[in-house]
Amino acid sequence: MKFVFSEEQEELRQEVRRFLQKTSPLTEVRRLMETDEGYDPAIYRQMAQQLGLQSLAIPEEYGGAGYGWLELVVVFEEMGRGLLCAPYFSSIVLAASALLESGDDAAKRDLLPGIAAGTTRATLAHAEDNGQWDGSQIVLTAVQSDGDWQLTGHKSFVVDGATADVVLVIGRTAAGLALFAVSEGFSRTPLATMDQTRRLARLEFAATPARLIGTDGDGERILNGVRDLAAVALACEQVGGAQACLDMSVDYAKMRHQFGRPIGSFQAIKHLCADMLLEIESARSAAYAAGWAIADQDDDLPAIASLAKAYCSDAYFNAARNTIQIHGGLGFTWEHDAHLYFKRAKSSEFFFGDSSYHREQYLQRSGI
Amino acid sequence: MKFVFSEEQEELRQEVRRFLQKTSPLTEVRRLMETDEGYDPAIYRQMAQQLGLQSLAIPEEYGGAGYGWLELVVVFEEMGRGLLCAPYFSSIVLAASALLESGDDAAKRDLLPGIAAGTTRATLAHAEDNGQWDGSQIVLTAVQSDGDWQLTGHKSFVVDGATADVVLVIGRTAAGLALFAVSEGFSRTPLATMDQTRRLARLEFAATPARLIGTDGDGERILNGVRDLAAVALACEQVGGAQACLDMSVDYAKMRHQFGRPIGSFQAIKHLCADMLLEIESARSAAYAAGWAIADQDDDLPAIASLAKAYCSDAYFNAARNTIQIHGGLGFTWEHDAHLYFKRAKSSEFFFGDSSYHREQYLQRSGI
Amino acid sequence: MSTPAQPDADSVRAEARAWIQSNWDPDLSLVEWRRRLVDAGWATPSWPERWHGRDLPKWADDVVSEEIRAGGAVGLPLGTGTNLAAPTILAQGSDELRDRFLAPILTGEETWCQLFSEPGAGSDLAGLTTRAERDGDAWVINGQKVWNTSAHHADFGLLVARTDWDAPKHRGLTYFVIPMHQEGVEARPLRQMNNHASFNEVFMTDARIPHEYMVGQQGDGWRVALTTLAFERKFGSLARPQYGDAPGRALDEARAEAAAHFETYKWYPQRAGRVDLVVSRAQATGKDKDPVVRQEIARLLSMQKAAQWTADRARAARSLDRTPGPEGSIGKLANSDIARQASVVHGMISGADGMLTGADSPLDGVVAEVLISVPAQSIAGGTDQIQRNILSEKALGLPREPSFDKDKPFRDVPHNR
Amino acid sequence: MSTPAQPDADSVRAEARAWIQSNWDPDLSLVEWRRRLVDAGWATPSWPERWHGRDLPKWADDVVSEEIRAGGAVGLPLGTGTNLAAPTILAQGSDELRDRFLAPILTGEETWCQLFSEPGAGSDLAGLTTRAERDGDAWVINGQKVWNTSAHHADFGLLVARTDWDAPKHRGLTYFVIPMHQEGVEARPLRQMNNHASFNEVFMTDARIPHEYMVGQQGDGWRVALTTLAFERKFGSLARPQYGDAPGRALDEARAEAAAHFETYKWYPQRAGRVDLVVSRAQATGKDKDPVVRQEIARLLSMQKAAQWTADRARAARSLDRTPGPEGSIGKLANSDIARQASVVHGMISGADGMLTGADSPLDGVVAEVLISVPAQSIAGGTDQIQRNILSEKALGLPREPSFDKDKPFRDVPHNR
Repeated sequence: MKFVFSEEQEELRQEVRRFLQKTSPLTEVRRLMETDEGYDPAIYRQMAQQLGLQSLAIPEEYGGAGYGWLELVVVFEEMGRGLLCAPYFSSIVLAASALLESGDDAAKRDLLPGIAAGTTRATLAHAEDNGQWDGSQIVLTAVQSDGDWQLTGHKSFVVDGATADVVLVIGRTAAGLALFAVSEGFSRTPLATMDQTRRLARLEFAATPARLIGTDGDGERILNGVRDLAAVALACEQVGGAQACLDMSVDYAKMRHQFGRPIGSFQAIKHLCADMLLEIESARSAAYAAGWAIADQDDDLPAIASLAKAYCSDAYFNAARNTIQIHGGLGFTWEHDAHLYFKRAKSSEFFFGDSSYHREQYLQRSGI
Repeated sequence: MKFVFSEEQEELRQEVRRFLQKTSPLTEVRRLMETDEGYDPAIYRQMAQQLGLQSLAIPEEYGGAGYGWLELVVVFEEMGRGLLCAPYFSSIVLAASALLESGDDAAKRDLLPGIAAGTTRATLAHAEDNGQWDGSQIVLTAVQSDGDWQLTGHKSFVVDGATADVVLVIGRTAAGLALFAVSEGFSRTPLATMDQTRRLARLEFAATPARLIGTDGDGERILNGVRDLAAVALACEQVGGAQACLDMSVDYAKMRHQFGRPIGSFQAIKHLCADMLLEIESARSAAYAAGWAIADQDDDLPAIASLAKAYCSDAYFNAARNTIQIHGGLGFTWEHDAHLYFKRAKSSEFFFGDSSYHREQYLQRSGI
Repeated sequence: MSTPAQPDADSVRAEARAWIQSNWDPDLSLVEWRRRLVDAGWATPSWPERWHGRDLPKWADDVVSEEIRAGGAVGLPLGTGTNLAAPTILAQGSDELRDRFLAPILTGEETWCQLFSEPGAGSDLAGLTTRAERDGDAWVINGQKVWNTSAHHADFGLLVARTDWDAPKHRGLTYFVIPMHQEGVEARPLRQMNNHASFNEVFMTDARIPHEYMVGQQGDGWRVALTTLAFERKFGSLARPQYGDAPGRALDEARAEAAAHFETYKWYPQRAGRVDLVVSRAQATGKDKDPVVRQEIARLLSMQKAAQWTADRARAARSLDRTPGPEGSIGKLANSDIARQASVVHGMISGADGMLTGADSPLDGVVAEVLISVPAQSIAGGTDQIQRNILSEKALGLPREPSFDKDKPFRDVPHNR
Repeated sequence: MSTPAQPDADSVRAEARAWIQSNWDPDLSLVEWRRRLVDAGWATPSWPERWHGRDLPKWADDVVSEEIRAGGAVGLPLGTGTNLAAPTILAQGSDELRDRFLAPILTGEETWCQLFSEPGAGSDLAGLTTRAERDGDAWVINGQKVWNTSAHHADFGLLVARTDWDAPKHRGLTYFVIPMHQEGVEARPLRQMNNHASFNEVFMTDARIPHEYMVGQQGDGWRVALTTLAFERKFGSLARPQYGDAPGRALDEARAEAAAHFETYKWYPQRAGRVDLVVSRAQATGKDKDPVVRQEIARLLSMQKAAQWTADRARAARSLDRTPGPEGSIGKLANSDIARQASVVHGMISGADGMLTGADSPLDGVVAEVLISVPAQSIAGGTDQIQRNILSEKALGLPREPSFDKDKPFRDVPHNR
C-alpha cells in the first residue's frame, strides 16, 4: 500500500539504525571527518557482509538482492540521520543506477556484482567547474581512435571521486553525450569541502583511455535518469538529517532550564519546534512520494523528484539552523553535533541543484 | 538635518492627526465607504481652509504655500493612519505633480491654484485595462486636427476618476507619450474596489477634446517623475497604516485575557509584535529616506522610491494580517476595524506596482 | 449480558440493501422517509436498539450509508444536530433526553446549534463566563455566545455555561440543552470582513432551561464539551451529498436542505486559498512566464502536494489500524500556510486587478474573495498559535506552559468580563 | 561643594592639542607613553582628578580622543580592561580597588577578561551557579564560565558568582575581581563550528580571591553586573584605530596590540553576512541576470539600507539630545535578519561552489565562512528570542511573562546544575 512500509522494510530500518549507532556513532563520524580517506573501508565491507545494503536494489542477475527503491528510501533516511561517511550514495545511486540505465549488459555483469558486494567503490562524474548538474554545458570530450575511446578535460564536484575504484564519466562525443568508465590514467584532486562527511574531488583527464558504457549519444538520457534518483536519495537523507536535528532540539529543550523552566515550555521554542515538525513531516511526505514514484515507475517521477529535493533541502536547512539557535552558544561550538548537520544540510542544498533550480524544474516537468 | 523633522513639521503632524481624529474618525470613514462619492467634500474643503494641506507643496506662485515634500511625508503618514477618504493623493501627488513636471506654465496657472485651494479635484489617468503602471503599453491615442487634440481609448484604475473635476491623461501620439487635460466629453464607470476607502474608475474616451499639457512627446518623462512621487506618498501612507495596526494589536494584547493572562504576555504574541515593530520601523526609515531624497533632489530618488514602495507594502500587509490574527475571530468581523486596514494594505500593495516589480526596479535603478 | 455473534459486513450490506429497495420512496416527504429509516434502525445502525439503532458495530454506519447512497435514497440530515447533538446526547445524556431529542434530530424535524465560544473565551474556551443560575426547576441563563452557525433558525442549542464561580475554571461548567425559541434568546447574524455572515452572536438574557435539560452532571460540563469537540473534529470534513437530479419530493427537499446547509460554507474554498485556480490564472494572465511568480507557484503547489501526501500517509496508517504519527495532526497548520501562500500567489498573478472585487474583478470576484477570506483560515477552529501549542505538546512532548489559572477559583482569575 | 565653571570644548581641545604636541613621542615604549598620558589626566579626562582624570564633562573624552588621533598619537588600550573593568571599578569599586587597578588598565600593563556567562546560564545570566564561599580573608571559587574572550592571557577577570543560595536568584550574587594567574583557574579555548576559537571556557577549582577584591557589597553582584553590561552595550562597536604606517616604537607596539586584539574578531564581518560582497559576486558569476536571485538581492540590500537609515535616525535624534524611539533598539534583531538573508543570497550565487571551503572555494573561503558563521549572529550578545522579549516589553510595553523563579530561594529553582 502506498505510504506504508512493509514489516520487512520497517525491520530493515531498525537494523540499519542499530548498525549505524554501533559502528558509526557521531564520535566515529568525527574521527573519519579528519582522515584522508573520509570513511572506514571496514565498515563499508560490514555493511555489505552483515546487512547486504549495497546489494539491496541491484537485480539478482547482477549479484544483487533484487529489492526495490523503497528499501533505499529507508536506508538513505537512516544514513542521513546518522551522517554516515561512506561511498554508498556514489556507488549505489550514482554508479549502479547509471549502469542499470545504460542497458549495457556486459558492463553490468562486469561492475555491478562488485558494487553489490561492497568491494567495488564507484561514482559518477558529470559536473564540471561551472557547477552545472545537467549535461547541457559538459565540455569534457571523448574521441574514438582505432575503436578506443579517450577522454580529455576535467570533472569537478565528483562525490568520492578521490577514492572510487571506478569512475563513470559523462563526456561529449560527436553523437552528443555518452557514458564511459575509467579506473586509472587520470589525476584526482580532493576538494576542501564544507561538509567533511561527504568528500568531493576534481578529476583531470588527458587522453585517458576509457570504456564506452551503453550507446554513444545516450549519455543525456542516462544522466537524466540518474539525476532523478540522486535527487530522491538526497531528499531521503535530508529528511533523516532533519529529523535528527528536531529530535536533538526537542531533547535539549526539555532538559535545558532557564528562568526556572525548561526552555521547551516557552512558546518561542515550542512554536519553532512545531514549525520544524510541520516542515519535516511535509518533507518526509514528499520524499516518500518520490520513493513510491520510483518504485511504481510513475511518469511523474521527474516532477516529484524535483519537488522533493527542493522541499527536503529547505526543511533540512531550516531544521539545522533552528537547532543551532535553540542550543544557543553551545550549538555554535565545534564540540556540539549541530554543526555537522548544518554543514551537511547546507552542502546537500547545493548538491545536484539548489531549491530554486528544482522548483523551476518541478513546474517545467509538470508541464507548467 | 536628515531624518529629523523640524518642530514646525512635528506640529503639522499633530495638527493633521487631531483634525482627522475629529473630522474623520473610522466611524466616519465607514460611513463614507458606503456613499457613492466615497468622500466628504466638506471635509476636503476644511482640509484646505483650516489646515492648508492641499497647498503645502505647491509653489507660492501657483497659489501654494511653497513647503516641500517633507511636509507631505508627514501628511501622508497621518492620512494612512487615519484611512482618510479624500481625493488628496490624486489631486496633490498625481495631478499637481504632473502639472509641475510638465513645465507648462499656462496650465499650472490655470489649474494649480484651484488644486491648492481644494476647489479643484484632479487626477492622473495612465494605466489601462492591462494594469501596467509604466507608460510602455499605453494604447489610448491622441490625435491632432486643426490644432485641437482628441483622445480615443480607455483608462482604468484611475484613482478618484469618477469624481475628479480635471483628469490628466497620458496618451500616445506620433511623438511618443504626452500629457493632456480633460474635464468632460468622456464616460466614467466606477470600479468595485476591495478597498472601499479609495475609489477607482474606468474612463472611456471617444474623440474627446483635450488640452495638451507641456510638450508633445514629453509624457513618459512626466509619468516617470510622478510615479516616483506616487510611490513615496504611498509608502508613507503604508507606514502610517502599519503603525495604526501595530498600535491596535498592542492595545488589544494588553487588554485581552486568555488563560488568566493578558495575551500580550505570551511569547507567541509578544514576538509577533516585536517582528512587526522591526519591520515597520525599517519601513519607516525607507519611507523617510525616500522623502528626504525628494526634498534633497537626490539622484537616487528612483531607486529609493522603489525600495520604499516594496518595503512599505510588505510591512503594511504583514502588519494588517498579523493584526487580524492577534484579534482572532473578532479581527475577521466587519465591525472590527482591522479589515479596513487589511484591504487598504492589500490594495496599495498592487497600486503603482507590486513589491516584486519594485524590487526589480530598485536594482535596475541602482545600476545593478 | 451475552455477546451476540458478530455480524459480517456482507450480510449487513445485503440486509440494508434489501430494506432500502423495498422501502425507499422518493415521493414521501423527507421527514416521512426519515421516520421510516429511523424506525427501522437503518439511520444509525451502530446505535443501541433502544434508541433507533440495531446494535451493530461502528463500521456498519459506513456500510449502510454506502447502500443508502447506492440506492439513490437520502440519509441523515446535515448539520449540528446530526454531527454534534445526537452523538453527545447519546453518549452523555439521560434516558429522558435521549427519548426526547434523538428521533427529531435524525428525522430533521428539529435543528440545532452549538453555543460554546464567547467573545471573551475563544482560544481559552474554558474561561467562558455565561452564567447559569438555578431557579427552582429551571436554570436562568445570562451571557453571550459567538460563532454560532445556524443559531438564527435552530430549535435547540448545545450550551456550556458556568454554574460555579468558586471552582477552578474547568470544574465550574455545566452542559445544557437550551430551547432557542424563547424570549430570552436572541441570535444576530455576524457580518465578516468578506461580507458573508456565516455565524451568529447569541445573546441570552434571563433565558430559561428546564433542569432536566442538563447533559451530564452539574460541574461536569467541560468533560461533556470535550465529547462534543471530539465529534466536531471527526465531522470536520464537509463532503456534500450528491442527489443527482432524479425526481421525487424527498429528493427535492433533500436538495433544498443541502443547498441551505452549504450556503453557509460557500466561501470556505476561498478561505482555503483556491489553489486549484492558480495555474490556469497564471496561464491566462501570462504570469506563468515570470520566473519570480513561477517560484512562488512551485512553492505553493509543493506545499499542497506535500499536505495531500501527508493526509494519505495518515489515512494509510489508519486503514491498517495503526495510529498515525505526527503526520496525523499537522494538517490544520499546513492548511494555514497553504492558504497564505495561495493568497500571495493570487495577488502576484492578479496585479492591478487585485484591487477590484465583484464583477469588475478576476473570475467574478472569486480571487478577491480569496484575498479577503484567507485570514480566517489561520483562526477558525483553533488559531495557528494554539495549533503550535498542541503540536509541540502532543506530538513532540514539550512541556506545557506553567499555568496560573487552572487551580484557582475562577472568580479570582483575570478574565475578560 | 562649589560647582566649578564649566570649561568649553574649544579650550579643552586647545589644551589637549598643546599637551599632545609637546608630549607625544613615538619612540617611547607604548607603556611609557601611556603612563605619561595617564599621569597628565588626558587618557580619561572625564574621570575624577584623584583617579587619572581631569574632572571634565563626559564630552571631553571624545574631544580629547579626537585630538590624540589628530596628533598621530596612541590612546587607550583596546579590550575588556578599558571598556568594562575600568568603568565598572571606577563606578562601583572601593577606593583600594581603584588605586590598585585603574592605572595598569589604562596603561595596558594588565589585561582583563569578563567571567559572567556559564554553560548553564546564558539567556538567564542571573541563574548562574558558580559558587563563592568565604574562607577567612578570602573567597573560594568553584564553577565554570564560558564565552570569555582573552581569558587565556588576561591578568584579571570580572567575575560574578553566587554567594547565597537561599536568596532569590538576583539577590544571591556577588561581584569580584579574580586574579587569573593562579592554580585554580584554567582557561581552555573553545573551538567554534567555523573553526575559529575566539572564546574560552574558564574552569575554576578552589580558586581564591582576596576579600578586598569584592566589587560592591556582598549580594549586590547583579546590580554591579548590570553596570558592566551597560558599558558593554555602549562599547559594542568595534572601530579599529588607524595608526597608519608612521615609524616609532609606541606605534609599532600599538599596531601589534590592535592586530592581536582584532584577530579574535576577524570572522565578525562574515558573521554579519558580508553584504558588501553580494553584488560583485553576483556579477562575477552571472547570477545578476537571474530574476529570482535578483529578488533576493533586492530584499537583502533593502534590509541593509533600511537598517542603516534606522541607525541614522537614532543617531540624528541623539545628536539633538532627543531620546530615540524604537528605532534605537531594533538594530540587533535587524542584523540577524540581514545576516540570514545574506547567507541565503551568497548560497544562491555560489551554487555548487557553496559546497567548498578554503582555497578551493569562492574568495578564498570568505563566502564559505559567511555560510558557517551567520548562525552566531542571532545568538551572540542576546538571542533573537531574548531580543524580541526585550523589544516587546521595552518598546511596546507588553507585559512580561509571569515569572516562577524571581522570588524563590535560588536553591529551590530548577536550574541546569
